[in-house]
Amino acid sequence: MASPTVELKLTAKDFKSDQEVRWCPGCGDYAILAAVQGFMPELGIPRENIVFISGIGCSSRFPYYMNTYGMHSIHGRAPAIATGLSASRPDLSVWVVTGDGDALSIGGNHLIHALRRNVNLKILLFNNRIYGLTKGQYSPTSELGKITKSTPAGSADSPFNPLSLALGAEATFVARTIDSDRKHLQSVLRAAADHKGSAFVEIYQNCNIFNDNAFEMIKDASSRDDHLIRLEQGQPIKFGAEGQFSVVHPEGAFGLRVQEGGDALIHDATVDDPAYAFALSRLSGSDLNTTPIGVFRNVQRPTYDEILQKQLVDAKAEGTGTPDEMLDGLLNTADTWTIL
Amino acid sequence: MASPTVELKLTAKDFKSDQEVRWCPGCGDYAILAAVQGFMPELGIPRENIVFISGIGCSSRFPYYMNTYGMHSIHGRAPAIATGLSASRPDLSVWVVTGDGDALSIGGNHLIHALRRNVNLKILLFNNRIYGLTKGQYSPTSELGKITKSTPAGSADSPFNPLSLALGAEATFVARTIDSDRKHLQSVLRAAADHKGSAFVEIYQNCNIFNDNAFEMIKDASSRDDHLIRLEQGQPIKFGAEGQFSVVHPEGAFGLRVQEGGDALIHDATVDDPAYAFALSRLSGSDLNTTPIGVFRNVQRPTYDEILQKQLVDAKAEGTGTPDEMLDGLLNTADTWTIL
Amino acid sequence: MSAGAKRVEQLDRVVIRFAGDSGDGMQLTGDRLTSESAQLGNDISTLPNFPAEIRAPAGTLPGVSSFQVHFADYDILTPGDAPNVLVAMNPAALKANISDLPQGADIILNTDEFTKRNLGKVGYAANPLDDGSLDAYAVHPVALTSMTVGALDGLGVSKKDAERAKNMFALGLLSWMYSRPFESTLRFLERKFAKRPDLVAANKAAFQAGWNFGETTEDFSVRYEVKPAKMRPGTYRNVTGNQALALGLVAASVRSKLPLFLGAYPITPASDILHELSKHKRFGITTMQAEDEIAAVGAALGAAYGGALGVTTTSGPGVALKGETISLAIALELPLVIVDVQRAGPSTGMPTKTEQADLNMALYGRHGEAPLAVIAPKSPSDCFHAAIEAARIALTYRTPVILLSDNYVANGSEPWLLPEAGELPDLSVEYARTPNGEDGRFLPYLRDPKTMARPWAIPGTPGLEHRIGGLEKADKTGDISYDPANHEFMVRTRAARIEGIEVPDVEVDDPDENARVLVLGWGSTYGPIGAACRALRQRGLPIAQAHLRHLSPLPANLGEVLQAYEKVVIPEMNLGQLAHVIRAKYLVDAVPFNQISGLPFTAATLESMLEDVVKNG
Amino acid sequence: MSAGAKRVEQLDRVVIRFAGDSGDGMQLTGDRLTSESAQLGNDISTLPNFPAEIRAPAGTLPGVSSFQVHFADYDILTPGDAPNVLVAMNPAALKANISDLPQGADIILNTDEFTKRNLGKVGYAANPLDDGSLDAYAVHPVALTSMTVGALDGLGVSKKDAERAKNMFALGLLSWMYSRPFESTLRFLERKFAKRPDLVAANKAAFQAGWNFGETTEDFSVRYEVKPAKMRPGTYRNVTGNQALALGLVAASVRSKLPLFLGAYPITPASDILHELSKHKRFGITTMQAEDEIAAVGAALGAAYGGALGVTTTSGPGVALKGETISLAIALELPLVIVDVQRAGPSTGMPTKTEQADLNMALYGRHGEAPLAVIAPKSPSDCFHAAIEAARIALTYRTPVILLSDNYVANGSEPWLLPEAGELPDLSVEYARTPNGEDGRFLPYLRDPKTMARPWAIPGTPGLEHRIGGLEKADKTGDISYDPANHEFMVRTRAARIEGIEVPDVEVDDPDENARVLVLGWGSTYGPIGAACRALRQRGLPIAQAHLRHLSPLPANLGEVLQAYEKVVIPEMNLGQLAHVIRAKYLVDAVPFNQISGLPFTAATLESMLEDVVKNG
Ligand SMILES: Cc1ncc(C[n+]2csc(CCOP(=O)(O)OP(=O)(O)O)c2C)c(N)n1
Ligand SMILES: Cc1ncc(C[n+]2csc(CCOP(=O)(O)OP(=O)(O)O)c2C)c(N)n1
Ligand code: SF4
Ligand code: SF4
Ligand SMILES: [Mg+2]
Ligand SMILES: [Mg+2]
Repeated sequence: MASPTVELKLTAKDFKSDQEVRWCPGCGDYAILAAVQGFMPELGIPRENIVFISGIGCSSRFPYYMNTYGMHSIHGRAPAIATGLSASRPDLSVWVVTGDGDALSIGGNHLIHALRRNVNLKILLFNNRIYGLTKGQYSPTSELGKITKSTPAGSADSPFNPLSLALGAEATFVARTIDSDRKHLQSVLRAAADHKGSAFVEIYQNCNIFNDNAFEMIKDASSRDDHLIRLEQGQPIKFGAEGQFSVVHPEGAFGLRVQEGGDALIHDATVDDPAYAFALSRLSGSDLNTTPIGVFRNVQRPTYDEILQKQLVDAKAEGTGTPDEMLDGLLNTADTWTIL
Repeated sequence: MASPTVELKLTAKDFKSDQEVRWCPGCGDYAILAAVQGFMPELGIPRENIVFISGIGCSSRFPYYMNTYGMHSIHGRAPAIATGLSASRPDLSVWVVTGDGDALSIGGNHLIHALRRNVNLKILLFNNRIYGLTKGQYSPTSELGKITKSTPAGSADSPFNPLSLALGAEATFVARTIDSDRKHLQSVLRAAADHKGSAFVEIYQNCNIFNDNAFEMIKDASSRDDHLIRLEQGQPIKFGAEGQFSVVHPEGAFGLRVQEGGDALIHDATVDDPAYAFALSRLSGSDLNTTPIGVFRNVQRPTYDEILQKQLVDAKAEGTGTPDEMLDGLLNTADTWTIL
Repeated sequence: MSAGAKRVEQLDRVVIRFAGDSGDGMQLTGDRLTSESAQLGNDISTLPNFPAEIRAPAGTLPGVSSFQVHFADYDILTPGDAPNVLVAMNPAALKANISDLPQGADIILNTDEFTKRNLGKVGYAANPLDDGSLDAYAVHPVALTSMTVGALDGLGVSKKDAERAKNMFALGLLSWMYSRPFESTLRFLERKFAKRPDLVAANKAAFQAGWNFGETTEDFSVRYEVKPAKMRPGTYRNVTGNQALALGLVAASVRSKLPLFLGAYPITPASDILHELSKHKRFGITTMQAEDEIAAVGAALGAAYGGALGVTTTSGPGVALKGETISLAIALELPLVIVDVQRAGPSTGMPTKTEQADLNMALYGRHGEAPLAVIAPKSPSDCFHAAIEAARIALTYRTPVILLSDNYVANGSEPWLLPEAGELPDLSVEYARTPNGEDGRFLPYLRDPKTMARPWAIPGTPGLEHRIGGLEKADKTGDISYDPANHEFMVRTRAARIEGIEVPDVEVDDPDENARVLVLGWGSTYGPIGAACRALRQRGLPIAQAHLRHLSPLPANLGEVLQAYEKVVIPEMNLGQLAHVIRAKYLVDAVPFNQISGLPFTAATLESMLEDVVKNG
Repeated sequence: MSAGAKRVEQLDRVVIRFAGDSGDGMQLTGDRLTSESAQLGNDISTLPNFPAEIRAPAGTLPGVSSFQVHFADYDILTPGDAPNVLVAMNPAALKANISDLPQGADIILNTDEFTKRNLGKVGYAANPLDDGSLDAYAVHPVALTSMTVGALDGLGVSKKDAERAKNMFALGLLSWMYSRPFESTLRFLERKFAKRPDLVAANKAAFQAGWNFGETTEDFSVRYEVKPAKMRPGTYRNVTGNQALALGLVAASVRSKLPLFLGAYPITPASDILHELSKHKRFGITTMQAEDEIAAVGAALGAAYGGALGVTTTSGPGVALKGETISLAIALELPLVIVDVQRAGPSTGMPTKTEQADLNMALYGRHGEAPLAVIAPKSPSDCFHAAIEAARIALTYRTPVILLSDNYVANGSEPWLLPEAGELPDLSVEYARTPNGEDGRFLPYLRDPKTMARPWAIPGTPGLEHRIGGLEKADKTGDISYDPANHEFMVRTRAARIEGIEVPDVEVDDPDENARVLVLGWGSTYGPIGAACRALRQRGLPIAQAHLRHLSPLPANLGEVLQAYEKVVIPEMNLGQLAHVIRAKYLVDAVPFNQISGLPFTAATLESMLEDVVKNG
């Protein structure tokens, strides 16, 4: 990722493009956009070195609203396109914006491969648990039995847990946040931006038209404290209005449990073994009953981009002469013969 | 899956087709074929109710050699095709045969969605950690830095751990076995066949032409005992020539460790929380140093097929009259008017 | 409500367009007027126009949604070129639609929305109500919102709900103006708000207020009547193309006695077929929302392999993705119906706009020689019959069939003379049951001598176990074969079996048999072409019309038909794709006439183009 | 080794085919004979024939691998129709190849392998060496294996290694027979087995034994010479089409000063381009083996967006998958090279066989109106230049270009007069650096008036931040637009900008300018068509040949060229795809001549077809 330029003095406004924002009034995407625009100046990267690439979906309109470089590509393919860009342009800060359908349905393969490769991409998945743009079909994160236009008798397939999937795909950075919590959202963006390699960020996003209040339990002031778990590096994992609930690791168990009181586990996103983050990811499913947000996993592994770059640099060091001379040399490497 | 017909007296020979088997001499696929053919009679299902569907790859030639119904489809798409077949024909026993490239590279999306849906498929992934059919490029399970035709400077991407990926994708049955260990292979097939829903079986398979001896450490009699861990339901997880190594679950840890002596963990594939199986899956990576084989996870969840079938049955119960009458009824459901 | 005492004029046809914000309920309002007109016995044709995919902020141009309905006392072919009446619920709706109006058209404006702020949103410097810019039209300013709210006073509904009912006020007014029977609308409101009696009352009251307003106010001095059309006797309903297509698939399933399996991935404008079919599981229909288009067609093919009527529905980008699997289906010679509801491309293009530019892809968009059958419906109700025909070809000939609908027919609607299920074609097929080769061997590629179809031997059939795949197959046995002569034979056989599909001759409509110019079309251009031809003939200009349902194979008599005319013109909503095929195949100097704006042809455009050809050759 | 004292005859050309088991090293043997012949200065052309993809068991028909080399003292165009000499390492090799041999051809058989068991494996009831079935040929039974083992006695290599060297014995014998210079082979063996001196010695000894055997034995009474061909002066190497194509891409990168980014997914017969390019990272080339074809083209497009020369290489099934992304590239108007090494389809088809049946898909295989440029190389070495031309068009006009190679040129080889890097076209391009609109605005879709290309403004350029995408774009600004007139304009503009690409006129080869028949081809049929034309002309039958490199757009003079002949014949390895285009565009009654067997045309086939046309019209 491009190194910060110290004298830059950008503000959120600098990241607003001249395009009229066209989501439904009340859509959670607005809050995310504002949070991202607000966070961008912190990056300390000139606008021209930032690229947003998206697929198709309501969320994927995002790049049009950012005054950076941007591509609104095709459904599901943003991670693949961004991989080509990032691998060939390590000087850029490349962000992928995608939806639950875009990333996990049609784009599932590119997503898991980008994570496995640890391409230096910041992937923001706007999870509204529904297809917004196509007007309300269920998505791979919709709860089992969900009744939608395409499933009037209820959907027949269990959802993915996006974080478990990412961890199963060897992701090095995995986090979750919420559209409406700007401060938290920005803190997660900060951690993602600081991470070298793929950063996978699930953002719970309200689609007030087709799946309103899907995340109300963890947003509404009256219930949120009892269901939302804020992960803080090095801190015990506690929640509840009075901090009365603890996430504990029962002896002999592989998973986690929530209980009143007791010794809360100390959160450490940097442990190498993904089994911990995986266990954390299982704390919540479609029911949201005990939903951690924050950075689940944050470890280092060589990035695809940097290995490829190193190979290029090493190989280039071998080349001698002008490019044309090198080319002549290459053409002549085989057995040749000369006719006079 | 079709219910066993009691009087069937089939033998392995009945499952051999008339096609000449055309793998390279010495290829691990032969042993797997023999093991599968040997196991089939046990299923107690008439041949005509068994279907093998594959993609493309050396391994994917498999269906041609089975005297059952079979389709050698296109690269990566077997799980999708098999899903359509299984969902519409719950009376059949549908097996998918695929390779590490077929299943995890081009076919990754269909694989994870079949597992998430828990479609009633038995998926046999022949993992030789290489592209055999296209003559030796690296695959998504090849070790990082692997030098192949397409990566003369070494591959730049970390491999998938197929079992971790499957678990991240909500698989209900996950197992691993080895081409050369017929007895074990058949025991895993048996468990897979007994499982209602998607059964994901990784089979380590030697490609003696392009990746010979990839699994030698856990096959060779001189080293195998110290590296291969046989999982047995309800048994302590121990290995080593004298059973001297134990897989233990250190207190407070989420992952597993191998040590000499000590209290070995008791294996239980039926625990609902996938965190255990996930931890097990992390015991080995590309290095094979401590490689469990056997059934990692085996839990029940409604299958896609059965939910869809139930919806069909429920809906059909509502229909009255002959199909033509029902159709007339349907056409007339909207506001109609009559011209005389 | 009384009939009132105003002057009543007779009209033979009217085109009305409702336009407003996405949230204003224009689609529903238009639907109701359509339904009332249908009840009355008019012939009707409609055209909804959805805003681009995302709900834009209220009051902006991108947020405008409209619905046009054309009703007449004779049979009509299109939703009409230019509205006689525009109902504009806000300035954006006026601005977005004004250019389509002929001089003298009626414009009913909701004055409550013509605020400075709203005018500013769409760039009106001055209020068009005041600045004379609408002088060429008959403008009726109506305080729709406040009158509705006023009318509902005392009914105990919230202000928001009251305001929402303004579309019913507009409908009441229009129903009065055009003397529509309104009982079905009142019944509809009862059904729709069954759980909210307060809303039933409110909406009924709004409707009535609108009606009464028409009757009372001076502004509307004339009332119109459009008499019933002479239509073939029978029971009718109004149907959109997507509905009809879905129903046609249900019918194909019933008439073939095969379970229908739909594998689909949502995409505009095809998703509604998935939605519709999902509701009809009682017919044994399974619908699967797959993870992507490739999985969707793969699953449909897997189901077809298992003996189902396999179908996949999508739009252009989806077909582009399915090509490799369709090619497999061609190699496997299994029945499969692929529905492409075309939209404007390339790439994501304009998803809510119409186009016919996927014909090339349907015909040629696969690697290798990969022929299949292609057909296209010509109108909303024809989608029903086209779907059955697609299934017939797929099942009889064991081939993938691409059905090329488009956004225009898919979302447009028209009255549909309901067929009797029992009189629909019998599509029943026989699975193979017994070995067909010598010494009890089963030969999966031994063909039926007439249809050239191979046996459909589904898993579960004892004794017919066999293997098929995408590698080249030996004739008869289906074993893998690399034999050059066999490949040549199989490639030519696959081509011949598509060429050999029996399709009806194309019919020529040339009433006076004196035309020298033939206009040839396919798919959804049928309506506007037909309307243009009628208009020309009425003016004494002879013209012949032929319309293709079958694009692959082409009808056997087509060459002869083309030769019979001095000039052949081919209007298409693309850059000349059918014209290219016709020229190549028949070496006829067919002249393409292309419009590729995302909008259907208007009859007027075609009329003037054709007039020119007829007159000037 | 001495030259010996046998009779020496002069030949102008010879076709030799080595055939054996996959493990017998036939490709290498053929390569060596090719290299020796190249050293000698013959013109050469080769054709390898790999077994179908999986290694079949030893000694079976599907396991046979062969390599044909044609060398001559004049310039030749094809690897030859029928071998003058067949070296058959086992009964399977004999059986698989015998039908291609003309009467009187030499057959050298490895008698050691003609055991009852091996004969049985391929269904020989009797030994063809004994049963008279080979009477029409000059059969030379040689105990290749045992003589090799014998010759290596005492060299200390294992029996297995000794047996393996039998291909060098065969090469020695053939080198003797055709008086080839063998120094390069000995050097080659030293290089190849550098780490195993014992094998160097063994293989050299085997080669020498073969040579000596020819010199000594009575069976070979004549020795042949084929003099050097008159070739243009310069330095030559032998090159396959895939190698040349990869090198052409390297050259395009060097000459455009752009980093090359290849996104590829392995597939026969295109994988070797990926392999070759992976070796040349020192040129700043990045190769990515993507997870699938869609990702491969997506990554290449992403890299192109970032300013690289983006390339993706695949075969037909891969192109079918890439269609949607190519359509995006068309909408984005970014440079992209898509290489399709065609193989026999449909579906998986015959992956190791050749075909030209992807032309339709290249031209039309996308949804919407999605035009792009298409070009095809005509011979192995021409792949180099075609790759540069593809890059030129892509970069100059900012468009995807499909380069249609095929298995025949990709794996065939011929001598290649090496170009000087400095004399290759200069492909340098300018990225946009500054705003191009009023008040400092950047207009990403403002076009260059000459090329109609839009600016290539890559991320990292300050002040040019902009957004692009797959939705329809407003002219100039590139903003999302649903405006009908804009769409019509943009669709027509995209078509016009491809039509407007400047491509060289097609040249006609009609030496005596008296031909009435024109044979028109494209791509890899150049060799056989050219050879057939030469043969006809030698027999006094005039014929004109034109060969298309550019399929989209077609050369501007093509219509005129076609009109100049009474008859136009179009031979293709498909069912008439180019013929269809030509007929549609020029209304010329071009006659297709199609072979679709997975094999290239032989010159003889074309000669007799063309003779018939020339004589009988
Ligand atoms: C190839 C292709 N298939 C389908 C579509 C239709 N489509 C557009 S967005 C979308 C899903 C949107 O859901 P999601 O990714 O969750 O985004 P959201 O709209 O909810 O933000 C679909 C199916 C398309 N544009 N392209
Ligand atoms: C669409 C498509 N892309 C690529 C190929 C080429 N291809 C065939 S098999 C294969 C990979 C084989 O590897 P794997 O799945 O591991 O199977 P194996 O041969 O090792 O058993 C590839 C890339 C193809 N046939 N189709
Ligand atoms: S449909 Fe839902 S996700 Fe899309 S813009 Fe509207 S509220 Fe947002
Ligand atoms: S290439 Fe490898 S995997 Fe393929 S058949 Fe040969 S040994 Fe088996
Ligand atoms: Mg969504
Ligand atoms: Mg493999």
